[in-house]
Amino acid sequence: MKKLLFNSYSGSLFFCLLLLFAGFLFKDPYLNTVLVMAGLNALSALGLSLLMGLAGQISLGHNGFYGLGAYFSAILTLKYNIPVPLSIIISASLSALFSIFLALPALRLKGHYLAVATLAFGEIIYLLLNEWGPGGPSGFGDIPKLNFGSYTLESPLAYLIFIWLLFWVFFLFSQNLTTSTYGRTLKALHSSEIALKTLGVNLLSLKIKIFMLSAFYTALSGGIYAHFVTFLSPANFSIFYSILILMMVMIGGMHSLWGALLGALFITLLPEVLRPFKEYDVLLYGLVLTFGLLFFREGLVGTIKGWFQKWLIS
Amino acid sequence: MELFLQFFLSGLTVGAIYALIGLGFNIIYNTTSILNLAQGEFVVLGGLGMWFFLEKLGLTYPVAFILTLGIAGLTSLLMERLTIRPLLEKADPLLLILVTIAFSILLKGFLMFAFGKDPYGFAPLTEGAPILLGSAIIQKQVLWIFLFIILTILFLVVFFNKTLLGRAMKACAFDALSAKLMGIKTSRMVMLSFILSGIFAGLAGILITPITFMEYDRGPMLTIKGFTSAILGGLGSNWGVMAGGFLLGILESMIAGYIHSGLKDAIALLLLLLMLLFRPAGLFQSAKTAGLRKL
Amino acid sequence: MLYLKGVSAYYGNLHILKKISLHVGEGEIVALLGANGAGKSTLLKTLMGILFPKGGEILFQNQKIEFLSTEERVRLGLSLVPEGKGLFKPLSVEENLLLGTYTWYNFKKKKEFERKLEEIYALFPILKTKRKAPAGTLSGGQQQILAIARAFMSNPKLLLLDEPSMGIAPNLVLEIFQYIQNLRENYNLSILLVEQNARLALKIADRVYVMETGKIIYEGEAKNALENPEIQRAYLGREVDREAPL
Amino acid sequence: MAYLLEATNIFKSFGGLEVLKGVNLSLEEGKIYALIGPNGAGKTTLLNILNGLEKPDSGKIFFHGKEITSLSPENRAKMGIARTFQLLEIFTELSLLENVMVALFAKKPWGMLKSLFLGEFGNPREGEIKSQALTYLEEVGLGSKAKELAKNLPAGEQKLLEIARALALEPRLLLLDEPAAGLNHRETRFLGEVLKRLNEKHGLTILLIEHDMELVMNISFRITVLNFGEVLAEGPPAEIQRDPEVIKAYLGEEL
Amino acid sequence: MAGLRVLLLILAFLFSVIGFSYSKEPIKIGAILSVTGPASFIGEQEKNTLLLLAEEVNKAGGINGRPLEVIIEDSKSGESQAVLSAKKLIERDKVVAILGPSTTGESMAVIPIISQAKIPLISLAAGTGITEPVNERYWVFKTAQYDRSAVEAIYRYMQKKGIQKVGILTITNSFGDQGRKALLELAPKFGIQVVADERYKPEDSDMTVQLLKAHKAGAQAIINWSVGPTQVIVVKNWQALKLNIPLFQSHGWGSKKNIQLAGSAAEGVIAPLGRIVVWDKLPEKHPQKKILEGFVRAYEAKYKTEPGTFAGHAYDAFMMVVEAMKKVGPDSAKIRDYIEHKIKNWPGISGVFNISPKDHCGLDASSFEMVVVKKGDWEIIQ
Ligand SMILES: Nc1ncnc2c1ncn2[C@@H]1O[C@H](COP(=O)(O)OP(=O)(O)OP(=O)(O)O)[C@@H](O)[C@H]1O
Ligand SMILES: Nc1ncnc2c1ncn2[C@@H]1O[C@H](COP(=O)(O)OP(=O)(O)OP(=O)(O)O)[C@@H](O)[C@H]1O
Ligand SMILES: CC(C)C[C@H](N)C(=O)O
Ligand SMILES: [Mg+2]
Ligand SMILES: [Mg+2]
Repeated sequence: MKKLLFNSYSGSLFFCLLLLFAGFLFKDPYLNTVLVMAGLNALSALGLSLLMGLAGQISLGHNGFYGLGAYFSAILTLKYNIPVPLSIIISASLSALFSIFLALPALRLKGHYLAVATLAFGEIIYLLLNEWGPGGPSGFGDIPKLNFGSYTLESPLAYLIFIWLLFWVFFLFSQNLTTSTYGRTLKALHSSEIALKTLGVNLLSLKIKIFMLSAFYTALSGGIYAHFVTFLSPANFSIFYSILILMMVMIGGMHSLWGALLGALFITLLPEVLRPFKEYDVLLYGLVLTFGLLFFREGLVGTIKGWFQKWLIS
Repeated sequence: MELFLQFFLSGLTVGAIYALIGLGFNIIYNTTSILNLAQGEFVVLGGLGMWFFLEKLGLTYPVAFILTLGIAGLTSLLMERLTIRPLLEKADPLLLILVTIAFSILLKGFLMFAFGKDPYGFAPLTEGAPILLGSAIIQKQVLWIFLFIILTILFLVVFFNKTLLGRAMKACAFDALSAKLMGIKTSRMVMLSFILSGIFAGLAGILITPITFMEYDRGPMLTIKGFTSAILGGLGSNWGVMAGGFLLGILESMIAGYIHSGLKDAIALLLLLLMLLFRPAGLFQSAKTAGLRKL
Repeated sequence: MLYLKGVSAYYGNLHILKKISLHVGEGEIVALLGANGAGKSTLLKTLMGILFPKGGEILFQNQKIEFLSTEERVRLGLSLVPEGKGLFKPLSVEENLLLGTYTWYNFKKKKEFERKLEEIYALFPILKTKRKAPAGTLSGGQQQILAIARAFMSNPKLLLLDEPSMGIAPNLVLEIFQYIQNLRENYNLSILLVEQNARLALKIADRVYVMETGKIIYEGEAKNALENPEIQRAYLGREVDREAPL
Repeated sequence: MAYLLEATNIFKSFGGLEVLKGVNLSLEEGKIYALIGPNGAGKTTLLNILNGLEKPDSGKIFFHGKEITSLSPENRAKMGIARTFQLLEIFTELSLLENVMVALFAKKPWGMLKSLFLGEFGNPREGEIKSQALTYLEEVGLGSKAKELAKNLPAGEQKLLEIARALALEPRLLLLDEPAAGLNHRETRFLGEVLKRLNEKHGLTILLIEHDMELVMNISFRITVLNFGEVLAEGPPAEIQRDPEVIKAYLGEEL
Repeated sequence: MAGLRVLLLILAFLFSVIGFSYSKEPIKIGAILSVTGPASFIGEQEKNTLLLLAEEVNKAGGINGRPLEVIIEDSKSGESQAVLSAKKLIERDKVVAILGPSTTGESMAVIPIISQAKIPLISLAAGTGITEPVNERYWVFKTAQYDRSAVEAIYRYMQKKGIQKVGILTITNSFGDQGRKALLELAPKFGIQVVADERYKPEDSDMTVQLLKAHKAGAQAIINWSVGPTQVIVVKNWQALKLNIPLFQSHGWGSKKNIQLAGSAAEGVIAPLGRIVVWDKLPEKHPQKKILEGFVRAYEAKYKTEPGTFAGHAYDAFMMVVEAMKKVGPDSAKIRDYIEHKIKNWPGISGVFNISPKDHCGLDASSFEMVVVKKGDWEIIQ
């Protein structure tokens, strides 16, 4: 049993099932909605975590991918009548192509400069959605719900199941990547790009690919979002979304994929917990985040691991 | 031509605001290599605080001015104590930046409770009609901002490049451990830089509020613009950051004037992206010098 | 001057220094030898308060210093040239040298600073030609020279040098060692020298300690050490020595 | 005469400063060469140019008769030029084993998608790489520390790690920038033996920058002395050792 | 085992989330307001209004004997949060009707949700798209006048004054966007030509360029369409440039704070505004006068500041729902029907409503007065 749980494959499956179980148990559609949002955020954060935790490349432009994924998919289904699942995949791939605009600067930029370059990218997408997106700043609606052939996902519960199973699959993929030599090479990017060059590693391809992968995750999440809420407007896709998922990754723990999961749950559920405090929630939210980051220096993952170790020893 | 002049002056106005905020980043960046993304909130604090002392309490300008700067400096000091000091030596720089974002949310919440949600403004330093240059105009307050920018830059340049203390502060950012090995009390330097930057942000708030007004959640936008100009010019270089701010302002204004006002920011940012491809350390800083830094 | 009594230090759970005791006298040059990973650099870090010991005490001029911060120890007159050099890379050579004087510099002492600077430039002309260049653009050996020069600027009472000869051309190594001797003679400076070039180190040192896996395994007069067959074999490479140019 | 590597008339300046002023260098295959000279003479810069990290202002570089002057470092690595660094460039967050595995990965890449879908289990190369990496670590005597994080090694061993990593490329030419700095006599001798063995066993060509004369004189076939960006002398060790110019500029007199 | 720990943690977390839900006797209606965030200056007034009115209703014995509970959710001026709030109100609190959201964008975002849940929504925002096309907006009403009506009021006035060329400045958010569409669309009907169509972002700090471009293009008047501090900045820039052409603002201009902020610059600015800002200047017999007076007095007594037009939107929405519930009980479908059919000639704060199956707002240009700023106060232009 212990072995089984330790194994990240079954561990993560267990965890996702647990969330599904919570969905069934409480039969509260609102809670399910929140958990769907958490799942979407977790998928986005997972993408960012691969980019940041693994490859050490910062991005403040993921709101752009989230937006592109959502808009492309909505437009494809509305204008071209492409079946929803297909359009989500097409749009995520299409959005991932845009990540070249981030990967190219990332070849030369580091740290704050890369942060601003990516921020600029996300902001440009946001502004273009405002200017050229259907409905302009007002947005547009009547986007079809997610459906597979004749079966349409209607209830939040259905989305809950869908998104968390999907998350699990992508979690496994990511896990595979981090434990492979490809993943190690990405980690090496962190410490010395020069050394990688002299070892014959093609940095261009390495960076483009990881940016594309990361963008794909986030755009995928955006696509599903579009067919979940069925209304889109640019306001959702501003820089604040990037900061939000960045926060999730950090507070969850940047160096573990579990961090994206825990961080997304934490940050998404936090406002719900703070709801009874009404307007004071802004203050509390800031307080929790500040001290969360202070005390969970290694992220929630690190802290939980710490507890767990103590538990084992005692 | 007449249009051009006015576009240019408008660009200067906006650019002056960007430059002022961008410069604020430099102080903390110079001593810690951290970007304090709560900078915008401190600017808001300056603007709203000044309004409070001036309009609400009816204090005289100099008194309100000093009190505001004092409060901004103290709040910044508080921030350093609470959030930066416990982390500075142990944490990932990225975590530090995120902490500043988290603190900015906290500060924003506080500002909301203290000042409410309405925008506020107060009279500029010198009242009266804007100045005419040909047929183009520029507000007097903008001239004041120019003056303060110049003064601040001179101060920063002299302080960081000519005094031992200033260099010691820079040394902390480059290599904190070695700075200690030189006998430099790094924690004190960091504290000092936060107080300075708080005061400076407060000053920015006082100066720009008469032009743009101020409300509690303006912070993030100010931060982003200041940050962008700092990168455009070259983070760490004071002249560069100032030039970056003005350049961004003028660029936006020209694009709005001659190309498309709806797309002005998108086009300006696109130019920024392209610029970064060719000058990865900002327009006014060589990549080599920047490359010697940690971040 | 400096006394260590039973100092132990850890990296996390790794026990690196195991009850080290040693001392450096006034105006004495003490060499510290030992293989890769013996813990020499760790010992210097512990002396400077970069790492805090668990157990044992450190006395500097009869004052307990093991709980003082790095800055405070520097103010007391300890100075370290660390292994990684620790230059302020974007600052110019001259600014680096100026920061070396942080503990004593003020306006009134400007003359003294300039005199000292000239002295250093005379010793290392290369630094003078590069005085305006950012330290990070120097060659590896030039950086090492600068690090040493910066420590000389700080007027310490006890100078800790971690492998000063690393990456420096043979002729210059000789000059540096010469200068270290001069410093001792002219200013009565004490020096603790970690060095891989054992032969050279032993030539200028008064006494020597040898470390192995965190313990002191030999202590004695430098002259005797030169004769000690064990040390000869391990650190001096006797057989090759005869053909070597030095 | 077919040289493995030939650099002709290399010029390089930084800002206004001329660092290399028309340097020529030719290396025969299967020999060990040394490059020495005072600090700041331009040795590291020359190495960077040979390996592609810097572009020369003028001059040409040939490897195996093919011009490689404008080739990227990646491609030069693929052709068989490996190097180590004077100021360490190791992957600090990875273990020693992983450091070397990364080098092996670069040689025979295994794509991202495959890694994504198959992971460690579905990847037959993974085990193979691991055992290979271990042999390279053993070659430099670090086999027992394979699992440790690279950043926790003492400085001397980090140098050896860089060599192991370079070897993983199975290079034809190995460029070493002060590999013995920070090693004591015994360790330096061990390094010398390792290098000699590599040279004899695999016919590896080595270009060595070093200030440790004992090592240089011992193992090199020919020595080039660089001074102020110019070749001051070139020849076998015995000759160089006696050259009065070299003694004056670099070796110095006995203490 | 690690999983188990995590499980406990998550379960505890979930329970704490759920622990806050409750179910009680009172009739519940929901409100989604921009209490914080960039549109909070709107949401603030609306929140105050709802709290005031709910208190009054409950003091007067509630609705047919049952207390009324207004559950106010903060949308943080963002659409995702508005959507979540709507879901919460519907799925957790089971409200019978929803008031709000405060802005056009947020309103558009929640429409699919309330439509699916079949809960009436009375939006407090202006965008025409909120209730049109009306056959797709079965459940949606709104109490803020259409942008279109505001535009009509302005254009009609311009027609009278002989202004034929206008330059428009709009903010790039939902409000500005809908206003821009209405301005462009209606211009030809009134024989007006839009000679400049300029935009700016909510966070911009200088609009001189846009104003000047409009002027150079030959505009005889400027129309600015925005809310928030930018409308004051435009006013200041307009004054500084001394363009000598009139400046018109949207119906979002109706807050005294704007005049205070703009100071002397506001003199002469014209806008179509709801009557709440000029209630004291209305003739006694005006049908809205009594309601306006009562509300303004009560609001001022409680909050010590004047209510602006936004407060009025909330007042009307609340009153409609309360009246409906009093008549037909707390039943969502019946409330909707009541509002659609029975709100006729219904005097409110924003105007006299005439809601019909063809028109889910029920206000037209006549609900506005053209108001000019004179000596720091509003004045009706006759
Ligand atoms: N940060 C660290 N964390 C864990 N272990 C460390 C750390 N730094 C050094 N060590 C270990 O401590 C031991 C002593 O290292 P130290 O650097 O003091 O050796 P040294 O004698 O200076 O060697 P060298 O001659 O290579 O400089 C080594 O075994 C090393 O692996
Ligand atoms: N990026 C750079 N910018 C400016 N000058 C540089 C740069 N890199 C090297 N130099 C200068 O070029 C000269 C040669 O440097 P190089 O590193 O090649 O020396 P080296 O021969 O390797 O010396 P050492 O033995 O000290 O390592 C030095 O004077 C150095 O200051
Ligand atoms: C005038 C107000 C009712 C406008 C509102 N802010 C909206 O977005 O529609
Ligand atoms: Mg050492
Ligand atoms: Mg070198």
